[in-house]
Amino acid sequence: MKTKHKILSVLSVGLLVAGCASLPSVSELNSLTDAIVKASFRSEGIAHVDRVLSPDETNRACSEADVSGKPLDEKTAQAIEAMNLKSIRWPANGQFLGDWKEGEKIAQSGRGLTWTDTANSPNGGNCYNCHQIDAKEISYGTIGPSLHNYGKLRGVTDPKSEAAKPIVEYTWGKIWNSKAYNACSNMPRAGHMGILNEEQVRHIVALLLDPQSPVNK
Amino acid sequence: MKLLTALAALGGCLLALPALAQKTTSQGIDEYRAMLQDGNPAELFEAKGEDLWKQKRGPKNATLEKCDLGKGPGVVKGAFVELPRFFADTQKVQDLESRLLTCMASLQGFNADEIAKTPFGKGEQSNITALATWISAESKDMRFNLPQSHPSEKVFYEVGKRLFFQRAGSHDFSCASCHGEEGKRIRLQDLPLLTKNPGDGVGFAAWPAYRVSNGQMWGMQQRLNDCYRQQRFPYPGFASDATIALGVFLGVNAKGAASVAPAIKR
Amino acid sequence: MQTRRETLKHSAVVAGLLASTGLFPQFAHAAFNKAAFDAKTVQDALKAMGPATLAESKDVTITGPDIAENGAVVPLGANTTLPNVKQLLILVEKNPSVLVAMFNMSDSIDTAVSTRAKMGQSSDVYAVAITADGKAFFAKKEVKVTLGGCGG
Amino acid sequence: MADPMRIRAQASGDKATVRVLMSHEMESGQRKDANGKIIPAWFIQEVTALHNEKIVMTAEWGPAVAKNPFLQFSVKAAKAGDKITLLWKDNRGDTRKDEATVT
Repeated sequence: MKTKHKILSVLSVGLLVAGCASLPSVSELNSLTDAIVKASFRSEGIAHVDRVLSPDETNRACSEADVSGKPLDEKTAQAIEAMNLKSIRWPANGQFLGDWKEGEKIAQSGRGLTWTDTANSPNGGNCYNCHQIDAKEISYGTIGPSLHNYGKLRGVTDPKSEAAKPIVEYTWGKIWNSKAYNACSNMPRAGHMGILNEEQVRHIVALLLDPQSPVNK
Repeated sequence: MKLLTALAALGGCLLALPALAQKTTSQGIDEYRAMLQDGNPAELFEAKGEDLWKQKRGPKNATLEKCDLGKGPGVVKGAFVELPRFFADTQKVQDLESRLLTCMASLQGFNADEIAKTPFGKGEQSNITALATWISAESKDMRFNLPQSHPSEKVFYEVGKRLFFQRAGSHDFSCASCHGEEGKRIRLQDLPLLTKNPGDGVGFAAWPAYRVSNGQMWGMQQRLNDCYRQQRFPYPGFASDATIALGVFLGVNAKGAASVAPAIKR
Repeated sequence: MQTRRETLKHSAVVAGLLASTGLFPQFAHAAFNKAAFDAKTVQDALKAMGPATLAESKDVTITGPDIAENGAVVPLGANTTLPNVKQLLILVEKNPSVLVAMFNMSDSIDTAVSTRAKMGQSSDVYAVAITADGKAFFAKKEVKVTLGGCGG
Repeated sequence: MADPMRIRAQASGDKATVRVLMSHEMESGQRKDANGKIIPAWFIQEVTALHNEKIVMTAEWGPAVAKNPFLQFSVKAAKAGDKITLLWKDNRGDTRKDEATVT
């Protein structure tokens, strides 16, 4: 109830302002939005309310840029990318590639981390929701670019070779933390946010880069 | 029986043929959707909603026929395409479902807080959905034209815009991640661009809708609730200001779009 | 077309009719053909229905989408131009039980029905017409069932 | 008691097309609840259609008919003003009967 009163008072402040000017200021609207978010969302199952109450710097900057309709300035974008790049955890055992067959299963699954999921149910990668991957799967999304022939197009014939190393590392990094390469990418930060574990990321890298994977056939 | 076995084997071969071309897939799905248009089970909920509107119910044993949905007490036709809007009696911006909650409390004596806490599809919540289905049907083919004259309506539009672009949750998704660009899909589902009028009967202009996948009738509140669930956000309260502000943003953007609600959806 | 209000009014009357038994003694069906509805294969379902012969026929048509966006609701229709058709069946080969619906025809209706079926996966779907002399004729087509959205 | 059916019967030429929507769960008997227990099948098993009180069709359905079932058929020699009646009975013995007038 207390929050409700607070919100009403914030709103009426906004309205008083609106009485003389056309609209409350941007910062007033921002804090009103914060108050409304706080009053409207609650924790449910594993989806704790902190998920909206404390956005990290990356999300805060990108949301604000989206609202304004202008992309981040170059300097901020670079700073965000550098920060995210630093957070990438590289494979502890030095192995970047797992089993592409497991990778395909993870790419197919869109499950995990909603308030109807449980903490111990395995998370999927959501990959096919946005990307074409194995051409045999006709039900794929188009929010992200097609990943069909991902390794082949990049000339990866032996992922263990020195020549393939930059692509292998980039692929790992992009999956682990997409924002390291594109500050306001639409892609989730699968490793960084704890969506996929190291083992799962290895399998996805294999799906994309293993010459035996149907992606490269 | 031999023939049947032979044919079954042939069927197996057909299945093994290379994947259908993309164009054929979307044409096939359009054909499927067209087949479902005739005989939308939403009609069952529409009939129930009309009955509920006129039925004496609740502790006060009253009908909803004096409920003001924004165009005066009892006026149903055209109300849907102007919601959410500001209501002077509650001093709040309300969408169709939160307004129905107000009417059920004030006219019929129901406990609004209790209904708001009831899960979707249960008890009085399912009645609100049926009522919303009928009320939306009474504005079928009319064009969205949400009022933006009251300062609160403008403020809610601005708040809704911020919510639309709010990146959060474990996956950094905002509404715009999926609905911020033209011509995109999730899997095979086309995603309407919701920062402008996406066209007649698309996006905001298609709910309430009957969901084929689970055989449920969903109002806009449940639609937004499930978007947030899939966005990996925490739970938005029923009729909360966040859901209503988002509704104002989507509804104002949809200005001019003809409503097809109640629709039938995958 | 009749209005919704009339339907509702009728149904109140009707509730009473159903309660006072015997108004529609015809509603007492022949016993539900459990064996046919439990059958796991098209062949077994037909065996349970009785006909001795089965042949594909151009005079039988199955209608349905090439691709169903969702297997929970797949519109399927059966119709035939054959004379003396006693029953029309709709079957989905890869469902746990293949028989979806069985319709007993009469001279007063066209030998064409449509309904909507659940499908667990991509499968062949069948329309079967059984004639008065105990012969069965079928048509079939493949219906692909695609995955849903986010899977969540 | 179950919710009413929606029946539309439209005359065209010398027959009437009848479209019916029924309100029913049509539980398949294949699904499990949160505790992993099978939800028992619950479905409309028998359907009867009458034209002016004369039976024109009966049907037997299994649980694979979709939730909130749709049914379409055409009645010969039916004209505007005629009565179309539908009855169903489910495997729990619940029944429903609704009528419509051909238009």
